[in-house]
Amino acid sequence: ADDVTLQLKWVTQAQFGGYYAALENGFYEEEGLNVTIKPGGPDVAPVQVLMGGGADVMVDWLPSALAAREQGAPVVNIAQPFKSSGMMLTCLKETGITSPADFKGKTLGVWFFGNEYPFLSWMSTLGIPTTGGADGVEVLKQGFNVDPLLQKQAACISTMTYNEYWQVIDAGIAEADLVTFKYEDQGVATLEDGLYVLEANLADPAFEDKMVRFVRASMKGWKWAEENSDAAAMMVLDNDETGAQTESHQKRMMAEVAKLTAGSNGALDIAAYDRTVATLLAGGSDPVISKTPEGAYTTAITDKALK
Amino acid sequence: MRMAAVLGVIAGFVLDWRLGLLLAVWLGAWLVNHGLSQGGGVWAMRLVPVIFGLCLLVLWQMAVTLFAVPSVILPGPVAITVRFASGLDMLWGDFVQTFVKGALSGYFIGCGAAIFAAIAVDRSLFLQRGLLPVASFLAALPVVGIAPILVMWFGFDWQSKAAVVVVMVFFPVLVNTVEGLRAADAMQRDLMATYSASYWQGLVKLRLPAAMPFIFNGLKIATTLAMIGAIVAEFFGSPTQGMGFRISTEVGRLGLDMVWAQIAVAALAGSAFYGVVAMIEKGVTFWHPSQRGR
Amino acid sequence: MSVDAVIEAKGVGLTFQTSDGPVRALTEVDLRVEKGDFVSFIGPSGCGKTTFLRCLAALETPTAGSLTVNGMSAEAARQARAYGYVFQAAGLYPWRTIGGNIRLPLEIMGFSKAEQAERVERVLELVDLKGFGRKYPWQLSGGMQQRASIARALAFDADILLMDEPFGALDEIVRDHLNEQLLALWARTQKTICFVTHSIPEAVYLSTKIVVMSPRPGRIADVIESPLPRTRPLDIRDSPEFIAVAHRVRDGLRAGHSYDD
Amino acid sequence: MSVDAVIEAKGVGLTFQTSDGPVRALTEVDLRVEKGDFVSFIGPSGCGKTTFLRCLAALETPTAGSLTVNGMSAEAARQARAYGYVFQAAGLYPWRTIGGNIRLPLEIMGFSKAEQAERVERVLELVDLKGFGRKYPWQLSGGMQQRASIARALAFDADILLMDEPFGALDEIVRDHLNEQLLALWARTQKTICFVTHSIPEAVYLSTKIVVMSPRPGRIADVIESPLPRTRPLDIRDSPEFIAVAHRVRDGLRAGHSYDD
Amino acid sequence: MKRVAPVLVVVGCILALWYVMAVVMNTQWERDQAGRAGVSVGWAQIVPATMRQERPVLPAPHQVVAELWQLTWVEETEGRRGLVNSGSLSNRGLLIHAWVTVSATMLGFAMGAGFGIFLAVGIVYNRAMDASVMPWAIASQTIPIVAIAPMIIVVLNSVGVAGLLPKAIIAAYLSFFPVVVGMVKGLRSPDAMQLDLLRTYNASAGQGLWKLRFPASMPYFFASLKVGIAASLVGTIVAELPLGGAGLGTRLLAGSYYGQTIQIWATLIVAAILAAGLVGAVGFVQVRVLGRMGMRA
Ligand SMILES: Nc1ncnc2c1ncn2[C@@H]1O[C@H](COP(=O)(O)OP(=O)(O)OP(=O)(O)O)[C@@H](O)[C@H]1O
Ligand SMILES: Nc1ncnc2c1ncn2[C@@H]1O[C@H](COP(=O)(O)OP(=O)(O)OP(=O)(O)O)[C@@H](O)[C@H]1O
Ligand SMILES: Cc1ncc(C[n+]2csc(CCO)c2C)c(N)n1
Ligand SMILES: [Mg+2]
Ligand SMILES: [Mg+2]
Repeated sequence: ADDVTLQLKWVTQAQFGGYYAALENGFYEEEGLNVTIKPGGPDVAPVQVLMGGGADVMVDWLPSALAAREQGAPVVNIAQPFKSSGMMLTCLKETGITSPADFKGKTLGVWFFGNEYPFLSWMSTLGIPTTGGADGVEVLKQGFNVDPLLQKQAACISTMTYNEYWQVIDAGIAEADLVTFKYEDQGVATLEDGLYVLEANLADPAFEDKMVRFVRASMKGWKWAEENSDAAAMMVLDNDETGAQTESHQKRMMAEVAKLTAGSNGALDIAAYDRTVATLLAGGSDPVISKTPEGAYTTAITDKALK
Repeated sequence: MRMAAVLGVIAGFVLDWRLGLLLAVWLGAWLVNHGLSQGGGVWAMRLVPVIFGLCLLVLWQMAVTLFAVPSVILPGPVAITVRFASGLDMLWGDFVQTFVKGALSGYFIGCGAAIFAAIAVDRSLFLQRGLLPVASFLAALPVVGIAPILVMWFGFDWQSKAAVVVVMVFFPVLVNTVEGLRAADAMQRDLMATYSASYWQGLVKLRLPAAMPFIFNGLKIATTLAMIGAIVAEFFGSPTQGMGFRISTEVGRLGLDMVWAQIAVAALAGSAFYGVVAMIEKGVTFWHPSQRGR
Repeated sequence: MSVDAVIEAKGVGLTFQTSDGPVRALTEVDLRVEKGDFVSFIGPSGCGKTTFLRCLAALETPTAGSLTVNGMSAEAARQARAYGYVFQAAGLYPWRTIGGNIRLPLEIMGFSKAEQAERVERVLELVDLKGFGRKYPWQLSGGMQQRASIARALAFDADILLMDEPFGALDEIVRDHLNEQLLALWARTQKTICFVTHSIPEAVYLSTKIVVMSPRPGRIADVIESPLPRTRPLDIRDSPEFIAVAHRVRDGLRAGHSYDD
Repeated sequence: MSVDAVIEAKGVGLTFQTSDGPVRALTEVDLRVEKGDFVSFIGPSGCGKTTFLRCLAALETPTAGSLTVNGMSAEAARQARAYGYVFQAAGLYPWRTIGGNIRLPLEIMGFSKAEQAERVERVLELVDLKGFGRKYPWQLSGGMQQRASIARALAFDADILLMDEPFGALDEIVRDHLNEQLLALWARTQKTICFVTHSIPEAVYLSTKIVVMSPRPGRIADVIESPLPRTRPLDIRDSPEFIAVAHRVRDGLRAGHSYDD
Repeated sequence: MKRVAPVLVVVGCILALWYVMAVVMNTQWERDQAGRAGVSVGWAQIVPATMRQERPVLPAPHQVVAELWQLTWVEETEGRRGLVNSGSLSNRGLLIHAWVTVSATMLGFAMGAGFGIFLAVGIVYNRAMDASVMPWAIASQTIPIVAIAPMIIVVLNSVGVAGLLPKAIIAAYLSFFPVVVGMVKGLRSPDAMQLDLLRTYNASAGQGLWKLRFPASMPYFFASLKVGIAASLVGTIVAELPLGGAGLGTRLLAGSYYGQTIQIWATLIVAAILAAGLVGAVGFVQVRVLGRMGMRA
C-alpha cells in the first residue's frame, strides 16, 4: 500500500471527522493507501510540516494557504470538502452590539496564527481600523478558549459554529444572551478546511494518483460521517490520544460540521474561490495577499477522483 | 587530536562536499581560536568568543545556502539581518511591550517581593520550615501551566505577563537570598552580639551586605527567566503587540525571518540584561574574592 | 578585698546538647579576675578556652554555676557594652574599609558622626595604622588586619578586652612586635584583658596571671601568678624567672594532655 | 666534596608577573643541601620560603640561576618522582579514607594492588596510625590528619621530603609530640628533609642546618649549621647551646624584618 | 513532627486563602448569571455556588482533589478505557500522560547532563573553550526556547526526528545549562594545594580528572542535577504542547482549549508532584553517593 501522511490544522476533533471515518471504515485501505493522520495544534504551522517533508497533504484554510504561497511556499488546493464557513463573531448582548457598526470602540477577540486573515479583511471592508481608539476596534490575541467573553475582557470573540460557540453555551450563557455574526452572512466568508499539497509533487504522476485515491476515499469518509455523525464522533474519540475530548461535545461538533460539508463533493467551487480571493485582496492598506494568486488550485485531482 | 579533526574533514568531503566544507570552516575557526587562546593576550581572549560566534553564524548561513533549506523552515542570518533592519519599528514596539512593560516590571516586583519574603523567612524558623518546602513545590509548577491561568486572572495586557514573571523569578531569588542571609559566618554574627546590636542593625550592617553575592546569583538567574516568562505568557493571550505575540503570529504566517529577528532581540536584550546585572554585582560585591580574583 | 573583682566565676559549667549526646565543655570553673589584670588562658585544643571566653561575653550561657562581670550578669554586661571582643581571625567585614570597620560599633552604639571620626583616628594611631583608614581589609597584611580588629575593639572604650588567640595566625616576629605593642597599650589604658593563646612564651610574656586548662571536660588545672615585673622588654624571655614560669606552664599542660590525637 | 649534593641552588631568582607589575619573590639564592640533611627555612611572612620549596618541587620555575635536584633539573626530578611534598594544611581528599589518601600516589604511580596495600600498612604504622586506615579525614583530629599527610608523602619512598609548615595549625603540645616523631622518622629513614617553619624553637630543635631568610625580595640572610647532636630529647630546648642558636636565628630574623606590616 | 507541623500550618493557610480567593474570583460570574437571569442573589447563595462552578476562574481545592481522584483512580478502575476494563492505562486518566512525560524528561535529562558535563570538562581543560563557550551558553539561555519550541518540534518532526527524541532535545537544551555552570564550579573547586599535590606525583590530566576533579565536584554536581532535572521537566512539557500525542503538556493544553479549569489545575498538581519526585530521586541518589564517598551531604 502507498503511504500518505495527512497533517491536520488543529487537534484531533470532529472538525476532521471525515478523515477519521475514512480511516476507521477502511476506505483508505480499499484504495490501497496506508494513511497516517497527524494532529495539529495551536502552534503547528501545517505548511511548515509540508515543506519540511513531514506530511504529503494538509488541511488548511484558503487565506493562510494563499498567504503562505506569497511567502514562497508553493501549496496548491486539490480538494475542498468544506462548502461553507463556520467562522463567526459571538458577542454578549449586554454590550449593546446589534450590528457591525457597533463594533467601534469595543474590544474584540481574534485568533491569530494565520487565522486572523478573514477577520482582518472583514474589518477592512467595513472600514474599521484595528488599531484601537474610539473609531476603531481594540484587538486581542484570543487564546485557546472562550474565557475572554466569559470574563468580559472582550465584547466579542471569534468562535466556530461547531466548537467555541457551544462552549459559551455550555458555560451557562443562554443563546438569547448572545449575538452572533456569521462571516457567511456578512458576505466575507472565506473557504475553510481544504486539502493542500506541494506544487512540485503534483508533477509526479504516481503522487497525483495517490492523491486522487486519497481524495476519493476522504470524500467517501465525509459523506459517511454526515450520515452517521454520532458514530463518526466516536471514531474521533478513539483516535484522540490526549484523552481530553468528551463524547457529548464531539457528537454535537460532528453534527455541526456536517452542515458545513453538506453539498460539497470535494470539488473546489471556483466562484467561492474567486470570492475569497477578492475579499482577501480588498484588504485596504494591509491586504492579506498583494496580487491575484496563480495556480493556487487544481481541479485535476477532483476531476479524476469524482469520475 | 588535530589529526583526527583533519581526518573528520576529509571524511566529510568524501561523504558530501558540502558537509566537508562546513567541517573545514569549523576546523579553521577552531584552530584560530586555539592559537589565540594559547597566545593569551587580553585582547586575544576577548576575540575568542567573538570568533566563535561569527563562526557559528557563518556555518549557519552556509548550511542554509548549500543545502537549500526553505526559508519557511529556517532562514539564514543574512535574511534575518535584512528583516531586522527593515522591521526596526515593529521590533522596538514589541520590545517595549514585552520587555520594558512586562519583563522589567515583573522582575522588579518579583525580586523585591522575594527579598522581603526571604527576610521574613529568615527571621522566623517556623516560616523557614513551613514556607520553603511549600515554595519549592510550587516553584516546580511549569510556566506553561500557570501562564493561561494568570492571563485569565490579570487580563491580556502586560500586567498578566508581569505576573508570570513575578511567579517565575520569585523562587530562585528567595532561595538564594535565604541562603545568603545565612552566609555571614558565626564570628561576624558574634561580633554584632558583643555590640548588643539590634536585629535591624545586624540585618542592615552585616547580613544584607554578606548576602549580596548570593542575592546577585539569584538576580542573574532571574534575568533570563524574566525574558522567557514574559514571552511565553503572550502565547496565551495578548494585545496585538509583543515579542511572544509576534513570534507566534509570524510562525503562523510563515514569516520565519521576523521570528528569528525577534529571537535575536530576545537574546541581545537578555544578554544585555544579564550583563547589566552582572556589572551592578561587580560594583556592589567588589569585596568578594570571586570579584577580586578577576 | 581591696581590689575590685571585674570577673567572678563560681563553679561555672557548660554542657552542649548535640545530636550525639551532651558534650561537657566546662566544669567547675572558679576564677577571679581583678581590675587591670592581664589574664592568659592556655590549654590543649578543645579544653574550653574559647567557650569560657564566650561565657564571659554572654555569647554562651553557662549551664551551671554563677558568673558576674563588673558585678552584674554577663548578659547585662553585654547589653551595657562592657567589653571589646577580638576574635582569632581578624573578622573584618570585607565590604567596609578599615575606618568603616572601626566605625561599625560606634554606629551601632549611636555615637555622633564627629565623635566617630575622632575616635577612629585616635585608635588607628594607637595601633599604628594611621593613614590606612580608607583601605579595604584585603589590601592589608594579616598583621595589619589583626591590629585593625584590635582597634575596632578599643574604639568604644570598654574596660574589658576579651581576646581569643588574636595572634594565632601570625609569624613569630610580627607576633613579638604585636605582643610588645599590646603590653604598651595595656600599660597606658589600664584595661582588664583576658587573652587566649596556644603559645607558652606568649602567655608567660604577657600575663600577670596564667590560667592553665585541661580538657575532657574543661577544667582549670593551675593558676599561676606571674612573678615578672609589669614592664617587660622582649629579652626578659631569656631570664631564669621566665624560663621557670614557662616550665611550670608546660608541666601543667603536659599533665592534661593525652597523646591520642 | 665527599658527600653528595642532593640540592644545589646557584643564584636562583624568581619574579612573578602580576597585574600590578612584577613581584620579586626570590633573588640570588645560593644553597647546597647534602644527603641526610634536615634543613629548616625560617623567615618573616612573604620572604619566599614557600616559593623556594615550590621551586625545588618544580611547582614554580625560577626565572634566574640554576637549580639541580639529585643532579638533574627540578622538572626531571619531579617527573622521576624524587620527592614527597607535605603542605601546610593536611590537604587530605575528604572523599577518600585515610588509607585511600595514602594509596593515591601509589595508584598514580602504578604500583600493584598488593604492593599498595602493603605500603599503606607500613607507613600507617610508621606514623602511629595503625587501625585508622578506614576512617575518613574528618573523623580524625588535626594532628592525626597531619600525620596521615606525612604518611602519604612517605608511601612511595622518595629520598627527599619537602615540608611546608606542616605543623603550623597545631597546638604547641601536639606540635612538640610530632616534632619528636619526625626526628625519630628522619633518624630511621635517613631521608633528606627541607622544612619550612615560623617557629624558632621548632627550627632549632629539628634541624642540622637553619636557613634564615629575609624579605623584599627573598634572600638568604644566614645559614646556621647546628651544633646540637643528632639525637635530641625535648628538654634539649633549655640547654645553653639551644638558646644560643635560637638567639642567632632571632637576630637574623629581626635584621630582615621591617615593622611596617 | 517539628518538621511536619509548620508545613501543615502553611499548607493550611494556603488552602484557606485559596478558598477565600475562589469565592472572590468566582463571584463575578454568579452575579452576571443572576443579572442575565434577572434575579437577585445574596451571599448565602453565592458563596456555596462559587465552589461548585463547572468553569470557575479559580476552582476550589476540593474540586481539584476530586478531579485528581477522578482522573487517576476512578478512570483506571471504572473508565471504559481504564486498566480494569481494557488492561492498559487509560488515556483519559493522567497516569499514562505522566509516564510519557517522565520518560521524555529522563531521556532529555540524561542527554543534557551528559552534554553539560562534556562542556564543563572542555571548559576546565581547554583555554579556547573556556573563553568561547560560556558567553554563548549564557546567550543560549536568553533565547526564548520555550517560545520557539513548537517550531523546533515541527521542524525536527519534518526531518524525521519523532517520538521521544524531539521532546528530549528541548528538555536537554534547558537542562544542560545548570549542569555546565555547576560542573565548571565543581571541577574548579579543588584548591591549589590539592592540584599541586597531584603535580608532585607527576599525575596525568586524566588522573587529575578522575582522582581529583570529579570527586571534588560531586556536591556541585548533584546540586546542579536537581536544578537540571526540574528544567528538563519544564522543557518536556513545553515540547509536548504542539505534539497532540500523549503527555502532560498536551493534556494541559487540551484542558485549556475547552476551558476546563479544574482539569488544568489537576494536571498542574500532577506535574508539580512529578517535579518534586524527580528532584527527590536525585536527592536520594545524592545522599547515597556522597555517603559512600564519606561526605556528609
Ligand atoms: N557549639 C558547640 N556545640 C557542641 N560542642 C561544642 C560547641 N562549641 C564547642 N564545643 C565543644 O566544646 C569543647 C571546648 O571547645 P572550645 O572551642 O572552647 O575549645 P578551645 O579550648 O577554644 O580549643 P581550641 O584551642 O582548639 O580553640 C570542645 O570539645 C568542642 O568540641
Ligand atoms: N603566584 C604568585 N603570584 C604573585 N606573587 C606571588 C605568588 N606567590 C607568591 N607571591 C609573592 O611572593 C612572595 C613570597 O611568597 P611566599 O609564599 O614564598 O612567602 P612565604 O615565605 O612562604 O610566606 P608565609 O610565611 O606567609 O607562607 C610574597 O610577596 C608573595 O606575595
Ligand atoms: C490559537 C487558536 N487558533 C485558533 C483557534 C480556533 N480554532 C479551533 S478549531 C479551528 C479551525 C481550524 O481548522 C480554529 C481556528 C483556537 N481556539 N486557538
Ligand atoms: Mg578556641
Ligand atoms: Mg609559605
